[in-house]
Amino acid sequence: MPSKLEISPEQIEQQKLYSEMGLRDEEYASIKDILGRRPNYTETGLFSVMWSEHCSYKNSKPLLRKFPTEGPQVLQGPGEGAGIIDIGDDQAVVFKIESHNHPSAVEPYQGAATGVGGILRDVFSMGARPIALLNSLRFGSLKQPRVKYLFEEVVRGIAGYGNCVGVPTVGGEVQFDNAYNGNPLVNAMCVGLIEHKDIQKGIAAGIGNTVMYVGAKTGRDGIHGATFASEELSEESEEKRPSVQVGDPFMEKLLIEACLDVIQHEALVGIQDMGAAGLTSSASEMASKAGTGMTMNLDLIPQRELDMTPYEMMLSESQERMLLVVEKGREEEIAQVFRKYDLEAVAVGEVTDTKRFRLEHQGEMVADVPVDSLAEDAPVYHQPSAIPAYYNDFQAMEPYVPTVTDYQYTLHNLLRQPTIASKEWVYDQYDSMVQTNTVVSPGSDAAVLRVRGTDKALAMTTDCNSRYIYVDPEVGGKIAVAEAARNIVCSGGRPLGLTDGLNFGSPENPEIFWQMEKSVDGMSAACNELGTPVISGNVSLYNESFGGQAVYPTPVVGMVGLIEHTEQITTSHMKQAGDLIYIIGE
Amino acid sequence: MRFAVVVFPGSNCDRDMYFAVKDALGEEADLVWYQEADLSSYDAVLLPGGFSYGDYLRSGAIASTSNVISQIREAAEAGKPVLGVCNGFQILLEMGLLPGAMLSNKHLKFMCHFETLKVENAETMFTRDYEPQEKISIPIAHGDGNYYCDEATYQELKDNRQIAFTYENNPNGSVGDIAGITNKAGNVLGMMPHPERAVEALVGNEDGLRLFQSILTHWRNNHAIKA
Amino acid sequence: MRKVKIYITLKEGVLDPQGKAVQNSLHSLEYKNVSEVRVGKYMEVMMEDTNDIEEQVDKMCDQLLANPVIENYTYTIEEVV
Amino acid sequence: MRKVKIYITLKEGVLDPQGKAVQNSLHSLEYKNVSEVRVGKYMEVMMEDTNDIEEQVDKMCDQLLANPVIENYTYTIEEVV
Ligand SMILES: Nc1ncnc2c1ncn2[C@@H]1O[C@H](COP(=O)(O)OP(=O)(O)O)[C@@H](O)[C@H]1O
Repeated sequence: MPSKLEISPEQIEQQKLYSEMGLRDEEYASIKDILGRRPNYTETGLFSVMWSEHCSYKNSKPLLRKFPTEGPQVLQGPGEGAGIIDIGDDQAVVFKIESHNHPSAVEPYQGAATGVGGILRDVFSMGARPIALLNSLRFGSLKQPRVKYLFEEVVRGIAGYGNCVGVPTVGGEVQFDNAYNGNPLVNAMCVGLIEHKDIQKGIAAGIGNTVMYVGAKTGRDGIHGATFASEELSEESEEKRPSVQVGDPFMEKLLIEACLDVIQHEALVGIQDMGAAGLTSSASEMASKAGTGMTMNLDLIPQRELDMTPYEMMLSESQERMLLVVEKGREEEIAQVFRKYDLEAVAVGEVTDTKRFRLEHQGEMVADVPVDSLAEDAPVYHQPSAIPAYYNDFQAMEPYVPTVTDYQYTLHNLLRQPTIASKEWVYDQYDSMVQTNTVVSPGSDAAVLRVRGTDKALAMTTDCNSRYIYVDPEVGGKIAVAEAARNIVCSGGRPLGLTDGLNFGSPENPEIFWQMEKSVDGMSAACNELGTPVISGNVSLYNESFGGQAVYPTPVVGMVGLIEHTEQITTSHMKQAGDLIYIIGE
Repeated sequence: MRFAVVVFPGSNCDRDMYFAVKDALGEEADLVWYQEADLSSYDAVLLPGGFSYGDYLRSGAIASTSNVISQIREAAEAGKPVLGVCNGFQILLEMGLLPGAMLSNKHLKFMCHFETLKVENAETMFTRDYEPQEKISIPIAHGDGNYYCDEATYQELKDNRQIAFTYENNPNGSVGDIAGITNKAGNVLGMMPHPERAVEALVGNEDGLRLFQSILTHWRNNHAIKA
Repeated sequence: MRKVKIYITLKEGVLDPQGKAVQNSLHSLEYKNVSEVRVGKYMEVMMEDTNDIEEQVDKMCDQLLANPVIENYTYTIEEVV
Repeated sequence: MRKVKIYITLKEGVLDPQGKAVQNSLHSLEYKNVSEVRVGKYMEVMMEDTNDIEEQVDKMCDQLLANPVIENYTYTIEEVV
């Protein structure tokens, strides 16, 4: 079964080559059980990416179950490309946040740019038109030249991609702290607008239907990006450089318009973007969700480079690609929709009733595994947790009340802190107005966009004070959700729900796992209290720098709210001299 | 009056332009895909902003070699109003309908915010509803908006009153603070700022609306004469 | 097969914001002996040989690859085996 | 005085969206014999001569001018009179 040149299944086992792909001994053993034989090289690759934390959430699943995910307004909770919330009049808002921390640490411009590209695809693959982008960024001390370079390039990358595709970047947050010196955090959020009838699913239904590949050709970029994202940054990651992907926002813009056209076509059955773990995850997840199987002929995959192996094709993270399932016999109609935009839609496979994921290459069967074993059967780990020593120390401390003698000096000093200072340098580089719906641009509490054709508007914000969360993850988690909700309310909106980006260190460290547990508890409590379910999210673990120092626990909250009437929109700016100022609350 | 908004691959302000004409101005507009365009029946041609062909090579360069360009040239020669905003302006420069070229902003950064413009020539078909030297506030959103032309061309632009708008605080390094210029005949206008983003008080202001109204007034007057 | 290497530079007298920025960065990195930087484009075009290849390349540059208002170009043509 | 000509190209295998767009455009302009286009950067750096000029240029490229993650560079050094 394996191709001639490839490493044999025996070698993989004997030399433990699976561990280089990120699989543990017991994981390899259970793959052998599932298959009833040793996996070949390609198959080992499929499992290694699908069972990575990035794709399987194997360490975080038990925590994610704690989040409230339901509510009368929720049309789609976690599980699809993005969550969906009803906003009335048969319209809905679609949103999700995603991290691109490790790629951004290695190649900040492309890392950030492709992060934006990926989250956009998550949203428009649901059938929604992307109407806004936000972000949440963490960097080390600006005094370090490398950090300054990362900061400038990340912002340039976000701008470069978002501006080009014509989706306004309307908000975000930036924090600078030594805790992020070796490991910046780059989270991007996308908000889309959809008519209920247009909601799509990533399913490979209908035995005999055709699997089509659309968008950029597959190259060797980002191979093992998904496992790379689940490892601690090491000197070695510098060597893994070729795995960095380059984005093509122009191609993405064409894909957005073509996909929004194609969802109106009745021959379309399912659509999903190829994100982390590329073809492997999109194809196997689509089949698994539909309870079907899939066969693909890898010779038909559009390829950018010569002599690509099945392993490389299946694990490539080339950007700007989508996978479609269409009614058999109607492939040409679908291809025509894409041709208008100079995009090729190619038939590469078929939906089967075998519940198996089969790959052919040059006349050989190069992989044959149960679909569910990839998408569903990843192990779940309940990591041990332990209260960090620092926590007890902090709890034992008396609250610190600073004595301020010179208020002006203290105020100036505070405003000089990069984290507190104006972020105009950042958001001036973003096109925040394209699509002409932006009522409140960056610079206020939340961004506000009107919903064209109605009197409604949407408020949106990203928030997380990671220092609070470090000091007390449970209380800090509550604060993060509450702050986001306050930003929405202060803009005139009612909070509808949120997406979360959980950025932590290694879950295998009990103290880190404790941080994860407690902040999820706190966030969940606040969500329950405020009636704001979690409808989507992302987990990024192993955010640690060379020395093994973890970043502050940083569970970012991205929240969207509904403003019933545009006349209710409020901004945080002072309006005129002589107005009275009130403080409400404690 | 019927406006054609020409959509290139990578245009992204096409719909904004469409809504500005349709909703704010209240006239007819169509989005026409560059390959299928027949511009002959339209009264005005609008080239929207965005990143045609990703702005690869040079902003506007690849679009300026596409098939629809000859029709845009014909419309211009026929004296119809042709307006290029941002990337549309860059395309007009690359195709040679307007003189000069675009360089990267002097600080090399993309910028997006409102800028104060001065109406330098309030007698063109695009500016007649403004007061001479009136100051208006219009958003910019560009990375390559640093207008360049040589000394002789600049003198010519001034002599022929082809400079329609200038920046009060030049944000990008443009020669002579130029924000927008017309051709000699005055029926082709290219400008970096986005008037279509300033046609509604809710999302900014209405300072850009009068540009579209000017086109309409001009057209109506012409038609009244002909009729 | 030929490999055409095309060098596109900004004309003299045309301000080069990118070159200026690079130059400033080099100075702040203590490369004090750098006196001027100009940034242009470099393209490699693979094309099948024809009799009139030079004419073709000239046309390509004039029509698309370079903007005569601000740019000059030169090129070399190499044989590829 | 030396004129250093630096050629920066994308590493093999790295996607070149710009090159592809230019290539497509050349095809639609009927340059059918063009088979591939890659777009890179070309820089001219004027600098005073020193003994270690090559070392300097290497360092400049590694540190600032090229992005070692995705780009390669080569250069030539010419005397200027
Ligand atoms: N990375 C960013 N991208 C876009 N907008 C940003 C970014 N960072 C900050 N902003 C905007 O700057 C304003 C102030 O941000 P911030 O200092 O975090 O304020 P606050 O603490 O009141 O939320 C907000 O409107 C925010 O959306």
